[in-house]
Amino acid sequence: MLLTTNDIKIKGEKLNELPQDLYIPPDALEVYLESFEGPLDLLLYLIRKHNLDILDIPMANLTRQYMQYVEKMRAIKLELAGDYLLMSAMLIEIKSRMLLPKQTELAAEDDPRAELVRRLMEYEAIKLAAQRLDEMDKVGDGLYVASAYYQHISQVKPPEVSLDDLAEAWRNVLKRASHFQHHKVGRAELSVREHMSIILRRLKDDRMLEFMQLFDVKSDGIPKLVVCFLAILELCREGLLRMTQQTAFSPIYVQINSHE
Amino acid sequence: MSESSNITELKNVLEVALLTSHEPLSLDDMLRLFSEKMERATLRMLLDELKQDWAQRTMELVQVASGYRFQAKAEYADFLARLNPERQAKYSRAVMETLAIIAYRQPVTRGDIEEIRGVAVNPNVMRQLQERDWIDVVGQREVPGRPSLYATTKHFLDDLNLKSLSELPPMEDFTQQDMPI
Amino acid sequence: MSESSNITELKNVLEVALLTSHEPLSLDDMLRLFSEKMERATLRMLLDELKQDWAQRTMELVQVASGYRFQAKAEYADFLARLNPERQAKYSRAVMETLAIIAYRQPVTRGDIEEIRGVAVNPNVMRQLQERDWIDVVGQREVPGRPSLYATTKHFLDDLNLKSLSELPPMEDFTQQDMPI
Repeated sequence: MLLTTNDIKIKGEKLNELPQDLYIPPDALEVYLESFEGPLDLLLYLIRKHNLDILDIPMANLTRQYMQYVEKMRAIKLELAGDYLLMSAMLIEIKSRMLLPKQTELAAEDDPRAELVRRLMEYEAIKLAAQRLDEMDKVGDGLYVASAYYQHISQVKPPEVSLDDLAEAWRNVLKRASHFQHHKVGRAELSVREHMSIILRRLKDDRMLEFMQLFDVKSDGIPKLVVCFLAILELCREGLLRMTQQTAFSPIYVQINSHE
Repeated sequence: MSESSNITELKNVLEVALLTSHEPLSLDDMLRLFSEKMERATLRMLLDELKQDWAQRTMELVQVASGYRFQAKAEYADFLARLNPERQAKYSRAVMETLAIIAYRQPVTRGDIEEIRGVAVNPNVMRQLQERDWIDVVGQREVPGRPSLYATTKHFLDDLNLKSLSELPPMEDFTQQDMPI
Repeated sequence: MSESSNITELKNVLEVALLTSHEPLSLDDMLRLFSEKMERATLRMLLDELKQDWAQRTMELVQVASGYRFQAKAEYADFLARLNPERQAKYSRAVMETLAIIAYRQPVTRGDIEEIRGVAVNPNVMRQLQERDWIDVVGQREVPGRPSLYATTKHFLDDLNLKSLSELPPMEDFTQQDMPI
């Protein structure tokens, strides 16, 4: 992967000396070269520094500049990322393709430089965006958010219970109690039991109601009226309600069965 | 913003610093806020005024061991506690099964629950469910001892996002062994 | 303190919560403050009023990606900077460029980032951004190796004082228009 100095040729000549205009004290140079974020960054720097037209890059010029820097990096034994060498190869390849005899009209997309130009411009846009983000005020760096003190009282939040939890618990009950003999009860039965609770609640408040008052004939549909009736029957069967009727066809009264 | 400015502006700087600081600010910290030299006595005077300015408001400026800080007045503690409630782990199996029995078999007595679960009901279990306002007593069964009949409440339905009990997952009840499921 | 109380008291509760919270509060967070049900529209109205109440004061109530928060008005930043002269170390260019690529081109894989930057991504760079909770993995690209797709988080927007990605400074596609296609 690593090239030796002998491999680097500029205009067909081996590069033996470092270009004079590049002279920077070695320590400073190291810091300086390290400050490049990669081959694209270095290329952009060269393009901007030498005022090259990014849309019509003079490849020979740019390649030469680039190779000089890369060689310099190697000379001071900076750990050189393979990416830099890869880019060298790419630049040379582009340059050589441009030397090929041109066919009639060279369409823009056939320009060997097109992909490089696209990448350079995308990278430059990102580089500028990164600078912009860096300059923005951020929480912890120029932006100060309220964070006054308060005495924390721990308040325990009750556990969440889902329908699945509840169904699971019921299944466990059933599993464990499977030896008990009971009726099979389904969904309809559940609404009967719900109405049993509702009726008991009403009678707790009103003590005694006329039978018909337990039914809301106007707004309840027939299924609900039936369920309500079944609930009353079930409550009577379980001895929870007492029904009284003085004479035939006189009003029936419902009250909670109590021995008081 | 000029710094040789009036008292209000100096107090504003202190207020902002105290409201945005995670830690109490010492007098030395606060003196650093101002590029011009400030006497400690002046700073104390400003802090005193700031304290007065907030006396009728939501926060109070207090002095603690390491300095000054704004803190929420005690009367707001209950509200703030609701923001970050510590989640209680989970209901015990006993609580969940008791709840399931009451939901699916209501109205039931403690005796019913004990018969179904085969173990005594811990009063604490019933209390947890009553404190949650998920169950309540809807009557008494007229048998010796007149045991309370428990049912689920409307609040229970609300919390489980149900319109009525009939929306509970349909579930076979105690099946007889000889009965096909 | 009664809770069915007047607007001032409701605003006070909000003010205290917002001044003491380290993180922005969402509307849902704030609704939890009140035990009584509150409409979101009412809450928004209260927040609007609170914002107005503070308009002439030291802090401003702002909305960022994950909710609302009070922050010091910009004019106080210079004073506050003196409190903590040791600023948080700046991120390296590698970190900031990686962040910019993720912010503007998300969701992206490490491979995408390497292609745009032209160099390998140092794992340490990704870790720094993840530890700051500015980026996270939002999925995998369905290609061989199923590389992770990275995106910026709400916390990133919060920290940069933004409500949404659309508020990021526009990318400068400076030479794009002149580019021969």
